[in-house]
Amino acid sequence: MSRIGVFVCQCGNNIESTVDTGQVASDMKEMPGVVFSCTYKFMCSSPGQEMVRQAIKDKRLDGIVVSACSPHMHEKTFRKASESAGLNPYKCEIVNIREQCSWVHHDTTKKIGTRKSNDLTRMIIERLKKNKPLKKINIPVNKKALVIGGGIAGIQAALDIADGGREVILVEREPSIGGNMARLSETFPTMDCSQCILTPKMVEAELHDKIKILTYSEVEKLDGYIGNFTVTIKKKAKYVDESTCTGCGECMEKCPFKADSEFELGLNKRKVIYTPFPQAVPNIPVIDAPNCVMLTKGKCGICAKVCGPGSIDFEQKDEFIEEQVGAVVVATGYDLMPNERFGEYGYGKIKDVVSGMQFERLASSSGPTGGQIFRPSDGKVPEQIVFLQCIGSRDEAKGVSYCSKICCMYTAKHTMLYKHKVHDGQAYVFYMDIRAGGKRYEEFTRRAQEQEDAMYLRGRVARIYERDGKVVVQGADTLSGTQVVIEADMVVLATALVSRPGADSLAQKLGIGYDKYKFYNEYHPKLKPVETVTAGIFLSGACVGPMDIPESVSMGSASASKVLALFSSDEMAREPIVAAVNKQRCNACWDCVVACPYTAIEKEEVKDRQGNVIGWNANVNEGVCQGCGVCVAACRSKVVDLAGYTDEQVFAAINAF
Amino acid sequence: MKIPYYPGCTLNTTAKGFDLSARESAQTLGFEMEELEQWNCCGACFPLSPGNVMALAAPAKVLTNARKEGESVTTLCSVCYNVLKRTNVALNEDKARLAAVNDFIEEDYDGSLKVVHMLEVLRDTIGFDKVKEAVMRPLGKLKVGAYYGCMLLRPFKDVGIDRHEGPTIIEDLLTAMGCEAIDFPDKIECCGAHLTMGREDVVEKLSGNVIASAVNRGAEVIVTSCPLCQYNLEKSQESIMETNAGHKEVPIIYFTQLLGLSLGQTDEMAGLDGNKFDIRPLLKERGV
Amino acid sequence: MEAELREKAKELLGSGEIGVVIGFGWNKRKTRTTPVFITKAEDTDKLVFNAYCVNNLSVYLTRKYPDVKAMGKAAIVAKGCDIKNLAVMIAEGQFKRDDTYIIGMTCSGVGYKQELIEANGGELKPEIMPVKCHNCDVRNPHISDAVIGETTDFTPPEEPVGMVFDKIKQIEAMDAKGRFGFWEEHFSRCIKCYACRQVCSLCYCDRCITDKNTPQWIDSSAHARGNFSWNLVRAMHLTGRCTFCGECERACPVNIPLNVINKKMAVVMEDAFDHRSGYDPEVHPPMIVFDIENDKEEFIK
Amino acid sequence: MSEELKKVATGFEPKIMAFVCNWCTYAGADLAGTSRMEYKDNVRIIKLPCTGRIDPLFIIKAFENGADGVLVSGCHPGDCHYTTGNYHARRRWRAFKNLMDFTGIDETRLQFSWVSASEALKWVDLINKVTTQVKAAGPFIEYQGLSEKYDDGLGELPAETEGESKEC
Amino acid sequence: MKMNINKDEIQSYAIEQLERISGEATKNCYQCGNCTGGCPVSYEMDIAPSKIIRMLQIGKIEAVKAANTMWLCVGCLQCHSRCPKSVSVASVLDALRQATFRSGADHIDVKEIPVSFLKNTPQQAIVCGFRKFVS
Amino acid sequence: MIKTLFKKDALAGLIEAVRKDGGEFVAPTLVARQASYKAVTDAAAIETDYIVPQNSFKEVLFPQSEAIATFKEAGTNMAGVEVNAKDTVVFGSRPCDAASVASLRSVFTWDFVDEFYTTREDKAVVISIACTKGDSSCFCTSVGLAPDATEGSDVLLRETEDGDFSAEAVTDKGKTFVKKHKDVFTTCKAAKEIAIFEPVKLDKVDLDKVGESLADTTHYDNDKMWGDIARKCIGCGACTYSCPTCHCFDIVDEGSFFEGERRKNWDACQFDFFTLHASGHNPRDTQYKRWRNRFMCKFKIYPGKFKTKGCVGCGRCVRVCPVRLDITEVMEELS
Repeated sequence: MSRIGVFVCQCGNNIESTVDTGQVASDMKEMPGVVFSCTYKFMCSSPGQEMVRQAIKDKRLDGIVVSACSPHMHEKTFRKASESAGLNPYKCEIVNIREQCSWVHHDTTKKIGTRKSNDLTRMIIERLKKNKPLKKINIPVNKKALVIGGGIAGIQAALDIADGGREVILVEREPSIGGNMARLSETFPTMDCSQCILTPKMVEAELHDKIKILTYSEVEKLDGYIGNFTVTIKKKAKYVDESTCTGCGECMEKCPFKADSEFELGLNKRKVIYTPFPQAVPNIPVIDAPNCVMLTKGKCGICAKVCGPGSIDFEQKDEFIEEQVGAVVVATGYDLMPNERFGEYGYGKIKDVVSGMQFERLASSSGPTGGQIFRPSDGKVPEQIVFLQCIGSRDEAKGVSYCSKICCMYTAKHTMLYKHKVHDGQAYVFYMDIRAGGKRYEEFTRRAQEQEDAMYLRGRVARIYERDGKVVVQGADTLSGTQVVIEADMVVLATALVSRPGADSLAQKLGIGYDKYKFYNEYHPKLKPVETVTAGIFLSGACVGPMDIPESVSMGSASASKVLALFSSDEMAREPIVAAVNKQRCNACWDCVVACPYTAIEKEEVKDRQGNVIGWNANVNEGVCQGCGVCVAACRSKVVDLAGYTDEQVFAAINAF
Repeated sequence: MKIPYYPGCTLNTTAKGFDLSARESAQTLGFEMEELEQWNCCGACFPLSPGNVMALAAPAKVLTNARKEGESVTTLCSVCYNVLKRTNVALNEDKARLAAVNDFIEEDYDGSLKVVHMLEVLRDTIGFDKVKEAVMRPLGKLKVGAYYGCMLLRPFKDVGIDRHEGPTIIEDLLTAMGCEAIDFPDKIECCGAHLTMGREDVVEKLSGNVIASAVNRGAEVIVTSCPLCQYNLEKSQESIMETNAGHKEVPIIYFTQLLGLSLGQTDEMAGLDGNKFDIRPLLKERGV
Repeated sequence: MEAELREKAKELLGSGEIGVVIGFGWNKRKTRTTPVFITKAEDTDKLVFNAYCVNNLSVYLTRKYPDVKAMGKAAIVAKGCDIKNLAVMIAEGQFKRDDTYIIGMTCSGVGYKQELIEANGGELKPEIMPVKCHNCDVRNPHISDAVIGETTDFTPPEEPVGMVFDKIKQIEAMDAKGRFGFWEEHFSRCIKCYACRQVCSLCYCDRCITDKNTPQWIDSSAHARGNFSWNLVRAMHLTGRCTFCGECERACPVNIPLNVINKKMAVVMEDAFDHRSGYDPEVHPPMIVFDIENDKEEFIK
Repeated sequence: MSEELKKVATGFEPKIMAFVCNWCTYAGADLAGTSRMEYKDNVRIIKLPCTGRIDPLFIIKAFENGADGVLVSGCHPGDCHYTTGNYHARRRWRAFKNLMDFTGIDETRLQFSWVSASEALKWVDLINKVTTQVKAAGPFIEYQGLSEKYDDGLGELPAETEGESKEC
Repeated sequence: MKMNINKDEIQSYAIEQLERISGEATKNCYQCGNCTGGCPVSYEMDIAPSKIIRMLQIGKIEAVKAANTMWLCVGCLQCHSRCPKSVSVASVLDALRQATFRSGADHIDVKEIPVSFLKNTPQQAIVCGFRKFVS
Repeated sequence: MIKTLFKKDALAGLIEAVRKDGGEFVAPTLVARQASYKAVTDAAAIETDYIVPQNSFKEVLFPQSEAIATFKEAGTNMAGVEVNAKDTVVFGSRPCDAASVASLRSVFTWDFVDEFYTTREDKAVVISIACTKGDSSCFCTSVGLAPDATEGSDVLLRETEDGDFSAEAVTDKGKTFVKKHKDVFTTCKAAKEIAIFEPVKLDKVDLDKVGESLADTTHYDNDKMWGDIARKCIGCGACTYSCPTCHCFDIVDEGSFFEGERRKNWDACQFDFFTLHASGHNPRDTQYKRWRNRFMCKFKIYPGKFKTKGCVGCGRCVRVCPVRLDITEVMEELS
């Protein structure tokens, strides 16, 4: 027979006012297996906890039930107290008689509350009888990190982890790290030059002896679990030997073929052998294979001829690199919704309707116009320029209901950049709300209007069309309540920030969650904003959702600190709420393997003494399992069970219902 | 103690009771309000646009003359107070404007005059405690609503007689006088002011709101410090009474009149005859 | 056809590749067919194939028959409907496609009521065929290593016919109390002999949850409550997997209309998730996968 | 007096069991408490990590143990703490609900819901709605009666027995 | 109503002049509407105080001039004292009146004022009225 | 031998008389188109066109599931259950079924007297009807019985050509019963009895030889032989549950926290965990061994230990077997 103690908390008057805790305690004392029960004013207080500890020792309790507030509040408290009194913490259960009883049943005669508390406590007592003592799981930690994405968030995470003395592999899809920030002209609200503050960080990352940068590379596969991941990275062929290339640029100079520059968003051309931008890190060119005449037709080869060190290698193949890491930081950033999505704004066909990012390039002194604002169609200086905010954002019909968060700010910045460059020009901004929540942000947007003469119109633009060399913008000014028409020279769309194409397939590879917009899900949006549901994988930057540079950098650093905390010991302890397979009875139907959201269950060979495979079993990897129990419900013959939530425990509770 | 006093246009005409009761009260409280020897109309409204320098000439002239007679000038009328004080601030803030005005009025005003309101004198110079001591005829349970209007309060930065959203200076005085001061939400709302010229409908509505708000909180009497407010409130109350037979008349009197009564002055001295709605039946009812 | 089958079996056993041919043979009095396990080429004459061959032999390929497994690689005589079970078993990893040689039999239907077949002079008339045969779209085996018999050109009716479907409609037309009463009636008769489970090749669990007692999932007593639970669980576990081979109902000594509940769930699976069991050994049964976009949830409030 | 009449006479209060996930609905129910909302007291919660953990047998067990109604609730699609547990649950429920419908367990008796951690009000409304509906449906005497019937030997033949032949 | 918005109007002399006389920068206004909310006479106005500023922001001074708003403003300064951006609508309206007077137009004809009014009304009202309504 | 006439018309009266005394009347009736023993209240419900009912009437004496104790609050407050047996008339039983009573009694009384069984049996009167038809699965004659055997019956009826029965009271219990219901069992002259059905006598079967074969451990241990015979057995309990002599049971506790019952439930030796030891060892680890056990039980252990029949030749196991495993074929094999 069990020796269970029942502790009923009055929570001051919070519980006592509608629950007769004394009655509950004495009723529960009558339960078979209960040898002790009591009430106390504040069970979670030090004296309350001491009472629990004392009772465990004095009455030799083998399990305790605390009827008090929600387990989300104090389960940890009481489990800790149990542990310190020598009782396995998982033999301590909490009954929620506050949030789900006394606070929602206002019957002051206490009849309802007492009855419900009795029922709930009885169910948990019965459940507790089936609780098994559980031990925390210890997992060894491989102290090397993988950072996916070489934008500012990824660079920051990599630098911080490396500065903490741990090795980092930084994987970037493009030929250079830098990400979207490298494209920006100036940054709000300080208006300092983006590249001026980014480039030193890029170089620092390149030179850091703990950071290994793999550009032009993508994560192919991730196996394992926290502390013990195995990552396979596909390193695409650059056709340039990185070890010998000096970055002299001769090849780029001499290459006779051009293609649209991805970095300049089609505003300019680049060579077929290229670095995306002059400050690229690493400063090693890559050959754009589909456009290279040598690679496609076997003719040309000029780059190879002019290359001093002979670094051009047309035979180079994609490479697969396998690395063992203990933690992963995902910082894959964002993309812009393409202008082609907006029929009312010309489907991206009106040349003088550009995206915000294209405007950044136009305004950037390293951009295609050298920082002069010329409109793309005829190179004229736009006298009137219209900025449209919330293009795609907050537009459920376009499938995006969220706010892209940074557009208000960068549009304000754009109006200023424009005013600084075209002094007598007039900038208009169509907005719906100004979201300038951030340090010095509101002041910034006001400055654009009050000092830099940007004309803000509250309303959406209904359509844009071309007439007589003008871009006619027709929208509403809801403040004056009228339809307004502006004959502009150029229009800039602050298009919605969206997730990267392929964000979902990467998430599936990593086993992390994503929302319907394919932005990655935090473990908890408030309290665990950089963790994912998969332990050991952290998030940084705009892959989580639209965010600005300081936020991305903060997340990068936050992820880094999480990684460093994880790496601070050789082993880590995990909650033992994990599934386990009764291997003697496993039917190897693989239902659990298919159903597991974490790929935590693997197919395991059963071998006889001679080493012959005689069958198969499912096997739960404790390191990966998060304890959701989907496998348990999926298993028809119930050979999988979830520690802490076993069928026996649940049944016992139902039986006492 | 003598205090230089600027009565302004109305206090010599329709608001004689205001002037009279104030002077008498001052006497009782031990000081004298000495009318400026030289004064002219303040212009009755302060020019809101700074580009309108012309309109500053009249008040500047008042200030100049007052300065010649002393270091400060006291007003009773809220409008005069507002115009003079704001003009003074405006001239002090912008020396160019001061020069322009001086040029125009051919004076050499330096901006050093202090413009004060009678209420400020009572609060800061005399002290409400002293007023309390001087009360000879406590007004019993009289429930009095203090109506500030606009000019005494706004703009706060320039005028600043008291907190601009929740002033209590009149209430404090009323309390000292032994009345029950009634706070009501519309006490700083506009009465309609000069719109009485041509838009009586607006005035009736706005003043009506003020009266209703005060009555709603239980006020039996409303005190003001502005002749235009007093006029508007009285006038609109007449039309209220035309349409609403159940409306119990609320005397609209100047705060100095009530002060005078509490200090034991006669009805004549308090100038009660000038008011359309007589407070005396009410006082009688209360046995005061 | 039988000759062809015996020839094939002989060839397979002779090649040494196959250890056992699981097929049908006559009982001693030649009144019924019964499963036989042929291991020697000379015994292949025992193999028969006719309208009496109702059994779904795929059950012998489950993990419950280690002694069959021990006989070596099996060749199984299978009608199209039996092959559906094999497909699900492959999808669920119970054996690999290559592990078993499937002798697919073209089939023109079987009859459960043997005496009726005999009364018809051994001829199988449509009236005595089970519903599955009337609606069969796999009379020509869809997955097999060898096909025995003439290809048939039978096409099933567009709208499925048979008592099972009428019964489903009839039950659906009842109110909740009526439906409950109907099933209570039938389930309460259940004697928990588990013939339905044992005869089903998809009930291959090494230990059925009814046999578990920590916790006791299902009351082992054959009273109405335990019977109800057992039958609900059985139906649920076969949801999205059952191929409607009909063996459970055939085996039931107390004639519980299990086909009705199984078919109903199959219809639900087809309507809700566009899944039909037993056609593609690559497709996982629908209950352990999901479709974020298309799974409807109008019933979840 | 029959069990049914007895319950009606004593003022029937339904017993309702709720299986909820730890992260959304349980937290939502907690929020209802922290917000001091009030709802009917007939529901007893069993907390599970995820709706994906809910085995249909739990629901059958609840009915066996005298539940007049069962409520199952978890995170909205996309909100699952374990990313996809509720999608699995959604599928399983679809099948199970159809099975229960077909076997005559009225849809009032078994209800499903998504309640997020912030939807305290929804939780309150849900509990009140389910309680009211189950109360109106009355005690689940059909299911509860199962344990009393056909016991011990050859019970009397039920009146409407209609033979089902093997499928022909 | 449909309006063309353009640089010429927004940056027009009339607006510039108005801002100079009033001393207020209309673009500082972010259209919270507090002025309209507190104005005791906004219910009578053709264009509410905040909207006056809006129209000026987008360069539509003629529409503003045509409205009765400036003649209804009593100058109570509720708007000004509560404006989070310290924009005084009253000053803007005053400047509008000034601009109107400078063009030689009066709002009322003095001769039409009844004598009884002049006799019974406090001087200050008359003075103030003249100041507000005639040049 | 007293022969009386049992008029068919009198059946309703008999039912009424039995029920009036608080007794129960069990007879074959149609359930799901199969004749099954069930308690009936109406003579019209009694089925006459059957070979043997789908179930055996052992259910009357030994219910499939019965409570033998109750408890409260998680296994506390245990209390026994009184045997709640009524006077029961089993009407229309077949002689083969009736013959099983002796076998069952021997099991339930040989060391511990199971009052749940004996009380029921003592209160039961078995009225059998000799078979006038049968099928190819019937083999009573091969186990030493006959379609008109009286063994186990209290009263044996034979059908007459005009649809009545001639009745023979076999036991004292039967005689008492006949005497008590003399208005039903009249002494008037009966019409000619219908000929009794003769099932095929399985020539090759010799029960003694079967017994000897089974005693021979080479036979017994011949895994290959048993494998070949019973490999196809799928391990369901259909045969044992329909068998009139199978008597194995299991005891389980079930119920909720608040109240529960200890129940005695039928069990079947064909179930794979029937002999599973707590250690995890299962002496009958393959299906053919389990099937062999059933055969042993029927033809060696019963006759050897109790000198009673283990098999009464009703043929149910042959009829219900989903894989057509035929006990008679094995009997022939081992003879």
